[in-house]
Amino acid sequence: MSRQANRGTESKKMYWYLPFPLPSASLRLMSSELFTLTYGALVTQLCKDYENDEDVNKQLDKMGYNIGVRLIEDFLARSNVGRCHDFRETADVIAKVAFKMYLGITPSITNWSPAGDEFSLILENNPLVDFVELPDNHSSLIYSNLLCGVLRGALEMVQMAVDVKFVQDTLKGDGVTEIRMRFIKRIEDNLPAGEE
Amino acid sequence: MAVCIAVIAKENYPLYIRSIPAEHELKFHYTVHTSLDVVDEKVSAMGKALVDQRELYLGLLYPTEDYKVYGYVTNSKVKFVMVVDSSNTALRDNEIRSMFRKLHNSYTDVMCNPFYNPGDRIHSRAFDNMVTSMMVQVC
Amino acid sequence: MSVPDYMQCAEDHQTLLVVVQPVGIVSEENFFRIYKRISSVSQINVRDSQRVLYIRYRHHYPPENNEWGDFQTHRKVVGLITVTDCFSAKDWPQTFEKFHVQKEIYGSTLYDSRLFVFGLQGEIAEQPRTDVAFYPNYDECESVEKRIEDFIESLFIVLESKRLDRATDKSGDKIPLLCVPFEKKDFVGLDTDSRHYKKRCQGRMRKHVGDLCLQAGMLQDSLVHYHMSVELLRSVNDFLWLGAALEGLCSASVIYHYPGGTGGKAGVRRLQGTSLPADSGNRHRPGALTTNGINADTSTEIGRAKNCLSPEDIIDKYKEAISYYSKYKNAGVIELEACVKAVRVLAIQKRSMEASEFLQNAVYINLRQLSEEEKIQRYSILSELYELIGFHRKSAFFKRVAAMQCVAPSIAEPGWRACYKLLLETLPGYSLSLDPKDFNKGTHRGWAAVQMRLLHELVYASRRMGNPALSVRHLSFLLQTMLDFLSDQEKKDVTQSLESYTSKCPGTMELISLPDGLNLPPVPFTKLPIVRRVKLLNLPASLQPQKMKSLLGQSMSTKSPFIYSPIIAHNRGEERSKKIDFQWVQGDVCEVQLMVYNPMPFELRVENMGLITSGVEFESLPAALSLPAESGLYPVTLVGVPQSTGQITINGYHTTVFGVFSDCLLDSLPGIKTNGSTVEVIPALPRLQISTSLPRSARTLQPASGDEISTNVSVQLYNGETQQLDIKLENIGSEPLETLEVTSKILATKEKLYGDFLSWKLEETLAQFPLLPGKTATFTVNIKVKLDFSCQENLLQDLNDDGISVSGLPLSSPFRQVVKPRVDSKPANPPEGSKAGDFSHVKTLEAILNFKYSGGPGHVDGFYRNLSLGIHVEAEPSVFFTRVSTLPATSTRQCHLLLDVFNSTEHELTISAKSNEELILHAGECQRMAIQVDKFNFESISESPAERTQFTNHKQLEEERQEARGLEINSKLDIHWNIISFGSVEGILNQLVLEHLQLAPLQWETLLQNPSISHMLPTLVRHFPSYIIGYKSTENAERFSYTAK
Amino acid sequence: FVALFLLLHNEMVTGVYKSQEQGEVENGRCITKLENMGFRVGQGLIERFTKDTARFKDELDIMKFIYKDFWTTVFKKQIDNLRTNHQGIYVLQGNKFRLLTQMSSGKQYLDHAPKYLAFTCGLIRGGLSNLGIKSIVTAEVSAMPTCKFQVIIQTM
Amino acid sequence: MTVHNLYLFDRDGVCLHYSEWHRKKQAGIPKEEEYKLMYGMLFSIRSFVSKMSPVDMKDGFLAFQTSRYKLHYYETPTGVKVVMNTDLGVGPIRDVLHHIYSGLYVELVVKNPLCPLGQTVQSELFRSRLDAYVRSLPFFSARAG
Repeated sequence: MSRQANRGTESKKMYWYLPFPLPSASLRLMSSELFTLTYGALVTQLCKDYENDEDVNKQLDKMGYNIGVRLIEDFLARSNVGRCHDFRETADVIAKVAFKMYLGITPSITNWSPAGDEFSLILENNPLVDFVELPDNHSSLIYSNLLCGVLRGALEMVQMAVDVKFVQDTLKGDGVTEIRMRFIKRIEDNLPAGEE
Repeated sequence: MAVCIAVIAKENYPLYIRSIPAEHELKFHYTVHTSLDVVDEKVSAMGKALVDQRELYLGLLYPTEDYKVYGYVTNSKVKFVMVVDSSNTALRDNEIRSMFRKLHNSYTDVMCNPFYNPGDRIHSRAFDNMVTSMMVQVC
Repeated sequence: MSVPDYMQCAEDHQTLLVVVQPVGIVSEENFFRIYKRISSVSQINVRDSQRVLYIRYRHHYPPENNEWGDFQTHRKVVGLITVTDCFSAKDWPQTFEKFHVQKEIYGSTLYDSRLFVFGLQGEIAEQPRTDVAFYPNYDECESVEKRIEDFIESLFIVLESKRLDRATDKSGDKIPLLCVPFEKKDFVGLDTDSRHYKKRCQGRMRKHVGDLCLQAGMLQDSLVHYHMSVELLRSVNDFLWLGAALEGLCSASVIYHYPGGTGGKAGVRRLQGTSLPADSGNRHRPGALTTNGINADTSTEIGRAKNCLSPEDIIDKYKEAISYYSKYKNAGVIELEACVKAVRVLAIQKRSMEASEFLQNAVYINLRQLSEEEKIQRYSILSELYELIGFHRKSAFFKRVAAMQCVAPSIAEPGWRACYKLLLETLPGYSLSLDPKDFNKGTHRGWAAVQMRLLHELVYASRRMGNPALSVRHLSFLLQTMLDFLSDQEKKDVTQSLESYTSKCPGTMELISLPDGLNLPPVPFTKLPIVRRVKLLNLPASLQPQKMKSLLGQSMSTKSPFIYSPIIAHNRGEERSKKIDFQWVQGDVCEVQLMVYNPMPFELRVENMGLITSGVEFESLPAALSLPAESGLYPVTLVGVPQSTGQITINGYHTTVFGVFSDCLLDSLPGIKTNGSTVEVIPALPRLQISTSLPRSARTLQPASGDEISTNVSVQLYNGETQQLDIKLENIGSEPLETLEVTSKILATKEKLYGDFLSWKLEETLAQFPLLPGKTATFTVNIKVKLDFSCQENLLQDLNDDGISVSGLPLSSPFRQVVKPRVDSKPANPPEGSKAGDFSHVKTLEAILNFKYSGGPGHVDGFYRNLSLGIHVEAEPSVFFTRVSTLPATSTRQCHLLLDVFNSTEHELTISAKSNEELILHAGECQRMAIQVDKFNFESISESPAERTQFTNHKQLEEERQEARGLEINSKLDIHWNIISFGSVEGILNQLVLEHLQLAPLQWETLLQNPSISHMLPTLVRHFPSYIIGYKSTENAERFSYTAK
Repeated sequence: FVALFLLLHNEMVTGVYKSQEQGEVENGRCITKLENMGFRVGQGLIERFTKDTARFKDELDIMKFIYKDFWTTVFKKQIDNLRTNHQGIYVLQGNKFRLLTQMSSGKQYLDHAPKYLAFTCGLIRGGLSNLGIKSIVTAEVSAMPTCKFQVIIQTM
Repeated sequence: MTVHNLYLFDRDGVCLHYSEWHRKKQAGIPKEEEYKLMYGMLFSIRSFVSKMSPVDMKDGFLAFQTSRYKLHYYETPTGVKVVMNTDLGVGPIRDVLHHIYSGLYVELVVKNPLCPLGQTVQSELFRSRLDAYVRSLPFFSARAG
């Protein structure tokens, strides 16, 4: 690549400088669009790479997971949130802090299962799907499936095995977008093998 | 109020064209097609012209006996053409302008739909609805 | 005033109108010859003055237009030149009469006239006349131009006089009111004394004088007069004439600014006609303006040009003038022409927007009912003007309207040719090229709706023109390029009509060139069907040529340069050019597989689809196929036979669809995938076909290595039996089969194999070589199975279990069990169990015979072919040794070996041991035979150090021992048998039996240290209980055999 | 968003490369894939960003916009400088390029840099092309996290 | 005052990073062993502490000290553990350890796609920054101790 650039830069003599620009307004909004569009590009690319939607969903979830396991660190580093005591607390943190921090939205937490091990996140508007219109031939695509992966990955890192899935999606014509989360078990950490 | 709304690609072919009544569509194809001459002329003139005339809205392209044809060109050289019944005198220039803005916004969303390939015909419910709203809402 | 002159332009205002007409019968050719010469004199300098006179010639001019002469003097016919043939004096009078009649037509306005007489000689011709000129014929009339100049001179004199007396008459005496025709009636009974009326008269007169000045080449004066008249007429709201005055002003100014003329070609023509250089204008009006605008220093000109309008004003004044004209519907033509003139000016000023407004206006001026021809003319002129200002689409639009006009239903005989021609001219306007190549790059980016419409019209027009070839071409083009935009219904319709056309005139791949130079390139149907992938196929394995020492260029690396931009597409090209690493063989059928699909909503029939190749001479064998509606990808195999050798390249394929022939070249196919399209064709090789005496086997065997087997045969044999396999070798190729090598490969099997399984003698076969095409040779292979049928303990056990120690009776045979299974069968072997047991006796062996052969030119180049025959053998044992025991012999060095032998075949067989005589066994019979043997010591065999070192691994070592012992015993006993009915079946004692023998007290220590007895323990227990009881490791033979009793 | 985008981008890169491992292992293709994604995103973004701006006068005008507003909004910090030879070659230089800062400063991982720049190159190219400028965009890294993007305008 | 050394462990006890400054005495066993030992110890202390804790506790233990050195311990909910040994003079340095985690580990390792998680950190950038940071600490000094 350097080879590439050299061709142009080094050979050209006369340069000319522009004044520094002033950072433009509404940065945040725009960069959210960058994210949204990038995600869109990713999804469509996957749709090209895999013929059926299920595989795409899987892939999205997998990528989400990989992001989640790293994202959680960033999250902890930036928010001084400590260990959660119970699942309800976790739910709160996810909705009120995490979503706010990363997607700029605060989903509401609803219909807890009596056992308190299951709840729903309701997203009134999902930044991932601004502008998106699902074509008919992708009816079974779970466009935002990445989120599930992220949540799964992130929580796993804090010793919570959870099951995450979309049960409603505005893209599919539902009124809201609903993510259902179920607590499976707590992952006890133990001494690595070969320790005595 | 508009009887025909068209979106024309950089390379001057229609990305979207809708008209009422639909049967006259071909006729409007010709109206819009020929209007591009004026668009080109105006845009190139703008190139020459200095900073002043740099608005995206081109204003009235030309009037025919029973229609007025207005134009708008985005920075990405996509053209919007709107044909309005000339009997409809109620329309102020500003209203036309704002209609074009709406059109542009809506088009931008289409552009941002990851499933849309730039350059293809526009098939978008959202866009359709918006256009319809402009066509029907008679003043 | 009804007939507009669309060609008119501003500068025409300064011209004098002269009509040139034939009287009597004058051949058109002659007339126009002379007309040309006359009209060449379009501009002359008036002597002793700086002024220039411009003449406008017409060979036909509507008199009613002439009536508007007072309104704008350049519309007035001031000169008449008539041309006539006259060969005899007696014709002269009425010829001359005719001339006068002709003069009457324009009489009111004529200044002067001339008559050119051709052919007349004699005294009449002698007497000189000013108004008549005689010429012997059209070739000898040198003086014509001179005559014309004189004529113009005289016109000038008249003009000049008129100008002067009009210009000078004082406002005191009465000035006549000039009118246009339709005004006349309005003015009856007008108060001719009112100041208003006087002013009007003056104004109009001024304007008139202005015209005259302009014609007389006095631009400045004309400007002055026009200005004055404008003021006068404005004051009295005499709008029509005010308009005229303003237009006069414009004309004068235009002439001043644009000496080059505004009429485009017309203007140029005018100048070329003159003897003066094009810039003559400048000489007469120094500091005149170039078309680009005001010349830098006009200081000297200020005085002169003060009344002249600036380029901008010109347009404003035109606008104003036109707005006045438009008040009078009778002045429609004037208005229209004014618009046209203005447009031409604007075109030069490069102010397209305003120009288009004028044109827009012109479009809506409706004159009285125009004739179809006039309409056509009008639309085409509009189209031209739009073209002039760079509005190509608009121009195309009007051209198209004109074209439609040519064939309007109201027209008696529609001008389809004209229509077609005009339509073609609209193509650029709709940015439509008729070359399909321009559509190859991905999806079509064009205004499909209008383009399709145009194509349809072209098709229709060309058909009506009676040129089916054209319609087919256009229709094919429509189908090919607009496919994506056609609705299903349209697709149906288009193809239907296409088929109906092609039934009369099939579509070809020739380029059609039209009279007016336009070429219609052929339209190959690359989308009917769409070809996604082209794959050259290798020959079937048995025919693939092999190189003696294979050295084939491997695929070159396609490392893309590190540029981020989707240039990856390029390497498609590489892909195609890439050479394929297998070869085809001259004279053998080769296959190319296409993945095609049918985009049509109905079944698509493709006739004679074949390959287009280059390089090697290739005989293509076309195929016909029909694809279901909107078929998915669909494999099609095109075949052909290379006739010579070298490189062959698949360039594409040809098809016939809907009666249109298409040559589709891969290079022009977007997004097609290939595995390369160039392959080497090697010289012809013979083809070997083999057939055998044995039945072909259903089951094919899976060889370890990749080589697949063309034929499989199978055979069942008794263990030890030898079977002869006759193989018929036939050369079904066209080259002699010269060399043949045969090799065999036995497929991995756990069975231990004794002796060689397959054996043959190639010599006698080779003796028959070379094997010419069609000839056959035979080749014999001996199949011999000698397998070890151990691990049939079950059998032994059975026998032992039914407690018959000494047998000889059939009922002790397993065969009997097979015949009628025991009722009280033990779970160990249920009725079927025994059957299963039987089955388990069968062992299979598989091998591959490889025929490596070559011949002919291919052989010379070092190629050969490989054909392989799979052999599947099922062997079953013929004899079982069901029981083994020993008896001590008289000498301790010896003992008796007792064997119960069971004949499991359906055949009678004889068995014999070394010394003993033959023993006959009937099918399924079991007998005991006793053999006296010397004891012997195995160690002697197995302990040889050589083997030791050889078999480091203990297990192996053990096996080897076993075998060695086996052989030892075998040779000692030398037991063999054969089935009488068919050839010898050389038997061997199977491992198990041998083990038994080893059990026997032939040598005891061996046994103990021999692990292989472990699995025999049950038998042992039964045979030698005492031994089991007391683990007396140092038993000796006697003691043992004793307890055995 | 920042972190999220960063991670998403990283994951995309690794994702693309993984998918290549089972399949044709051609570096060029992955790069192109990423570049194309960037291209598409660039098209979309520019459409939005230029929605309310006045019509551009000329190429330079556009380049200024790209490197001011576009870059700043995309990467949160203005580019450190833009240079041109007035013959259709522009060089945008970012001394602390967002997608590289956390990777290394210096030569470590240098050979990995390309795949983390492809997307951005596409982004720029997409933006330009949507404004009617055909270009080739390449990136150069001699020592991370500094990165030069070179835009070569294709005059047609 | 002085800093002896620093361990960085992940959830599974992998020693992501180790560096030392003024370490006067080596454990005299292979480093791998040492890491395991250290982790084992922390692990047990941690579990004991939480078991014995009379109140429901949040952050586990923060430090312990011997007569000669002090071990500072910081653990994130994701089980990343930052361990720094200093001399006794050093007070609570939770913020320092936190910064090592958030400012360095997360920024330079977690966000660096080229650093696979759960392995010893290879990033030179991380190492140099970490070293620089520690050296810049007020209580980092060669003379003391």
